[in-house]
Amino acid sequence: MEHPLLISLLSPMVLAFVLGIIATLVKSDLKFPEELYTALTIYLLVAIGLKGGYKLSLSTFAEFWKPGMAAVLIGVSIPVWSYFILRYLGKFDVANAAALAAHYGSVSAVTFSEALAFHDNLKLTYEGYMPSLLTILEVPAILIAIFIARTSTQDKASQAGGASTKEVMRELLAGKSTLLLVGCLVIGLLAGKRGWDQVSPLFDVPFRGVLTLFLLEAGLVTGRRLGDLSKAGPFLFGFGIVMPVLHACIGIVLGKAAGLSMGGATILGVLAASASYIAAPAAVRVALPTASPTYYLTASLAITFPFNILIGLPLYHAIAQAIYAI
Amino acid sequence: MEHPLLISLLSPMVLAFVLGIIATLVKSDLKFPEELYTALTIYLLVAIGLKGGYKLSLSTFAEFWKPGMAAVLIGVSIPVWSYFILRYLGKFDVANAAALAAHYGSVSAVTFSEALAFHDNLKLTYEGYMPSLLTILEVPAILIAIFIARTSTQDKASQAGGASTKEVMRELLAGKSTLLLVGCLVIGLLAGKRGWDQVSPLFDVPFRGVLTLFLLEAGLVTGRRLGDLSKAGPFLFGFGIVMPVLHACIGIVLGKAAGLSMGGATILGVLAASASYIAAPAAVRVALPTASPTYYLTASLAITFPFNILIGLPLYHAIAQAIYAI
Amino acid sequence: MEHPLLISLLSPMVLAFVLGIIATLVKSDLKFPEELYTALTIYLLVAIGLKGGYKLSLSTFAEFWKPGMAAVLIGVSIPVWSYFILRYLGKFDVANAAALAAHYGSVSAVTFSEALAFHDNLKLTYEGYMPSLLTILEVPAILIAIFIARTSTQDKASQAGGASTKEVMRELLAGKSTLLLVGCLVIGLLAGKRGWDQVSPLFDVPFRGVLTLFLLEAGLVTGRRLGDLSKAGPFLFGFGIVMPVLHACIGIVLGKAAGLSMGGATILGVLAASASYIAAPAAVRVALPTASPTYYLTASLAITFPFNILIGLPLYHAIAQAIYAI
Amino acid sequence: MKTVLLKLVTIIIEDELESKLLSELLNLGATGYTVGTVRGKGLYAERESAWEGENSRIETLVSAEVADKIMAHLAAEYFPHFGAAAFVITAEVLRGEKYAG
Amino acid sequence: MKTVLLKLVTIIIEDELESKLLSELLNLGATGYTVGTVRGKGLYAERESAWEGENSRIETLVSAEVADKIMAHLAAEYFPHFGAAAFVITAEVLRGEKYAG
Amino acid sequence: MKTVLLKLVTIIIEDELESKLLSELLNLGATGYTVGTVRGKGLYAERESAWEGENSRIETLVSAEVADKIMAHLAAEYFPHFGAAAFVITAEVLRGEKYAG
Ligand SMILES: Nc1ncnc2c1ncn2[C@@H]1O[C@H](COP(=O)(O)O)[C@@H](O)[C@H]1O
Ligand SMILES: Nc1ncnc2c1ncn2[C@@H]1O[C@H](COP(=O)(O)O)[C@@H](O)[C@H]1O
Ligand SMILES: Nc1ncnc2c1ncn2[C@@H]1O[C@H](COP(=O)(O)O)[C@@H](O)[C@H]1O
Ligand code: NA
Ligand code: NA
Ligand code: NA
Repeated sequence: MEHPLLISLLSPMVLAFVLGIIATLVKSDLKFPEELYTALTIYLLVAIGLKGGYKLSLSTFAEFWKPGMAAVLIGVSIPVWSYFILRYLGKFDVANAAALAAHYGSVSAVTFSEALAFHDNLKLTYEGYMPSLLTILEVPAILIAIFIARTSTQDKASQAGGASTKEVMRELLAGKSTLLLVGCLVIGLLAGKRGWDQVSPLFDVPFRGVLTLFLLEAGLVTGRRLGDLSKAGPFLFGFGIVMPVLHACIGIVLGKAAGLSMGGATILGVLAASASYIAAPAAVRVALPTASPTYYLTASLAITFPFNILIGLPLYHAIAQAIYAI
Repeated sequence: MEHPLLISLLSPMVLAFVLGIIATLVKSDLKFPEELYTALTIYLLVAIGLKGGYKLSLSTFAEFWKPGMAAVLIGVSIPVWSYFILRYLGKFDVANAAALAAHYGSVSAVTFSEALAFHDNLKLTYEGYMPSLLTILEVPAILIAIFIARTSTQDKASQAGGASTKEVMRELLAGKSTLLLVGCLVIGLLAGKRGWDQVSPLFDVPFRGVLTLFLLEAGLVTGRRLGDLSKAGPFLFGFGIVMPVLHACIGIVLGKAAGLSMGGATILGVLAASASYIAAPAAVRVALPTASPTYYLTASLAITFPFNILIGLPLYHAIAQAIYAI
Repeated sequence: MEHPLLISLLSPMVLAFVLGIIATLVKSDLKFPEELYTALTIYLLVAIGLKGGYKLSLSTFAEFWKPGMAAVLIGVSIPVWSYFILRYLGKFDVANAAALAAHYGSVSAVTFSEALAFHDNLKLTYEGYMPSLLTILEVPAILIAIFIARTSTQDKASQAGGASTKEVMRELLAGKSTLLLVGCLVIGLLAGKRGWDQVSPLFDVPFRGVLTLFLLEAGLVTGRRLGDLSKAGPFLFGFGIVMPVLHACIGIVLGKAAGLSMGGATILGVLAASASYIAAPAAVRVALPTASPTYYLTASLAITFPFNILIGLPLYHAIAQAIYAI
Repeated sequence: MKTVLLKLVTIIIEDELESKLLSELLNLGATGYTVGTVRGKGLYAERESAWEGENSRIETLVSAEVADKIMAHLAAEYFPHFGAAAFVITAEVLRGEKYAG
Repeated sequence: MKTVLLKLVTIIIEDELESKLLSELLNLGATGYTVGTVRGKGLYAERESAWEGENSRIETLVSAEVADKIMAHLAAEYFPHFGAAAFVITAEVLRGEKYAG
Repeated sequence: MKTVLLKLVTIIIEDELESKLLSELLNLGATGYTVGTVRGKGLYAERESAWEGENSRIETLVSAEVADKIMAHLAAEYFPHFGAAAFVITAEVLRGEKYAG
């Protein structure tokens, strides 16, 4: 059998991501129209939600509640320690530390999908309800990070202009990605097998192909962000690689404790390791307007995302093997 | 077996429509780019046309002519009585009465597709050439309604600015939805089985999934229109529910008389019951500029469309069962 | 068996192209959003590249090198003689002659795809690595034509404003269509069968359907260009039909000499006969700004493209049969 | 570098009427135009999505005389019946003598 | 054909803030607006792709008085915290008395 | 709320040239820009669909001096060879001192 790293690096999705980066390096005129990007995002979220809901309809509460609790625990704690590390070790101001904490506490649906593809390629199984864990992990971290920012400063200036906590809450729960993920999860749950059979030819069969297109576009944006790496500074660079590995370990250990299969625990680890770049940036722009995209977008898109996709997946798989061998 | 109402309400398409409405109610930032909407519309019309043409190529003229005549009869008569009811019972002015009559006389391709899905889910058969009836029903009602408006008023002001009858005619026949439906019907007919086998992986297999996306978008627009319900008034609300039921009954009876199967007659009833929101609004904006979208879009999108999708389909199915039991 | 001409004319792709032309003739409001056009282009190039790479991964260098050399020969020589014919027989100025030579030396991915569909419909086989030949043929002719223009004139005015040769080179190699074709070819090659199985449900199965949509859009643009036919003049009209036939013959003969199957040789002929309308116009606009789109777009889109699609394919097939019968 | 003072006429109108109006503009003396797609809200109706139709935003650089003709044409033919807005701004135009007809 | 001199206020702002600002504009006395999608670069950050968010370009024709109110509102509520640009131009407006409130 | 009088330079140009021109604008002293996608027709050629290429509509708020430099640059480098239009309007700009360089 081939080495997992090779399988991961030679997947069309990862190669498309690399092609996107190359395209920006050679200053190609290749550009995805914004509407295509939006359409791809809608497709991915709907597809993940529907499939997750359908799979959840096949699970029992008894199987699900422990991994669900593990996800909640992860989503609640990552933003807290991330914030304090960034604020006091990284010397970031309140808004930037909170914005970064929100990104690393939340999750990336694309990294998640790559993780599933990676496991399928290795013919490793995992629990069908993993997309529900993705859904559970998306929002809480963002709320907590914003809440920390609001309370941990007397300094009115860094809050001014930002929306009220209630507004932010509504914004987040009604935000595109949460709404589509949760909404389609419920649709998948209610529509059951008959429903799934009707929509799976669009939302399941060609999913990997769409993911390939999306990663091409992700590569284009990442490539443009690479220039900002120097502005991000060495601390953030280290943070964007060390923390994911740490979070992945925590996710795998908690997953094992919650009774997940090795595949399921690895994927929970990947979720913990991944940084959001759809839900979190949108929320942060509104709630923490003084935070700088140069930090949070560069870190999540140009450091952590490629690291997870290129090196993280096989690494976390190896870590999981080690932990499950104990 | 499950109840038809449940099967209808729990289809992913209907649930997506409901999700779209919920999204606007919670003020979500979820929005489909206009280009995506246009792309989905093109897809649906091309797919319906191609499949209809292919199925028609399998039918004989002997089977088809009676249902075809029934469709013509429906398309010609609905706008007439609708106009007079709206004008004299509803006290609408000439332009608004005619605009509404055009919408209710024409048909909705999405409602039609939902009706097919509903029948497939119930494992009920229907004639393959139903899309041809959709095509027959689309244009005449709009022309007749505009013609009534032109002749039934001496009042120049309400016509001024509107295009000439000839222009309107050309506009309608060359209009996007007619052109794609008729054109692709002919393509499907000419290309036959070999052609269909080449395009069905795109235009048939994932059709329900695309319909789900489209209904999500339809829900978003409907949700925004709900606020206009009060402006539309109670008469229009009643009209938008009573007339579809009446038209469905007429369609089913005529369908039975024309020798259609119960499934086919129900679908003809659904066509009669449905109100246009692609072809008719475009034509009316140009031909009857003084008519108000608050009436015609609200009635067709926010009243009749959800009624048909949520309650109408199982209701018309029950009516058809009763009529075919006689 | 049906006649090849009929099979070609009655394919959904060709009929969709005709429908697009009809739509513009009847002044339909049917219009593809620009973003949809761009998305379809990206899809086609990625799909052709991935499949070509996968198929190439199944070939050996021994099979491939002779046809590859034949393609290089074609790509290098067509622009040279085309330029001199246009310049001295056609009396075009330097910029216009070179622009046209670039278009006819390069290739059309859509015509290529139609040629594959045509062969599949006739159940004729061809070598799997044909997309690699498409890739080889795309760029060189454009570079050579621009180089000729640069050197064959002392007249500074007709060069001024145009980019430097180095810039043009970079522009071309990093240009969207080259980058996607070459990049995805490499991805397909590296990802091999496992990769192909993951993406083929999106990039292979529904390919013909997407091609049908693209040809509908191509018909819309061609229809609008038809009005410029008179401005193009009789010489260009003749050029746009005679040269493709000539180039097809050369391609078929060279293909036979290189050991290709009859199907493969015909497709090489089609490549030689086809004129570019994605890569070449973009390059020419920047490198030869004084050349007029009325000539190069009208010739490639409104003359040669329909000729190849409607008459060329069965004609070249017949020519190949004759040549292979010798 | 020489500039000319011209009128920039901006018209916002329902997209169904765009192609008709554009050819009328050329007839009235405009030599070119630039068109973008916009959404909007006015006194008549909101046009926020493709279902409700979109608006086109048309700009044309013309002489003062042609600008007057265009505004008169709009006032007579379009404003009584259709959702529309139109305004005129003075602009210094490069190569403007070409547009002044 | 009668035109009125009004102020054309153009505002470029992050699209997340669009709907909030639009309703505020109506509250401040604007009777309509036209919105397009643009990309841009300023002192604050580049917005070149949907990942980075897009900008909205909002135009509203208003009386001089309302224009002042809008600019004051922007200066107080938006400019200190968000990427934005705003400017005012005088325009001759057809049917402009309708917008002057 | 303080406004400054600046020049709004609007340029319409083939999209292939957009990125080159934008970096030149920054070199000439512009501090930002806003770009939208438009279609158009001029003396040179119609650009109505993606096949034929699209136009970019670039706006930049600059000082009068920079505006002159930009117009001179366009007149020398772009107008002789490419489809393009450009014009200058005076605008009252919020936070404008930032753009005046
Ligand atoms: N005051 C305004 N400022 C800017 N644009 C406007 C204004 N009023 C109307 N519009 C635009 O003109 C279109 C038609 O307006 P109306 O005819 O008033 O419904 C609207 O959809 C807007 O795009
Ligand atoms: N000098 C300028 N000219 C035109 N548009 C500008 C200018 N500066 C900023 N903008 C626009 O305003 C947005 C926000 O600018 P800023 O707040 O400076 O980052 C940018 O994305 C541009 O679209
Ligand atoms: N008179 C005009 N008014 C507004 N835009 C124009 C005008 N003339 C040209 N344009 C724009 O400038 C582009 C290039 O024009 P041209 O170089 O004249 O072909 C056109 O595609 C239009 O978008
Ligand atoms: Na995370
Ligand atoms: Na009807
Ligand atoms: Na060629």
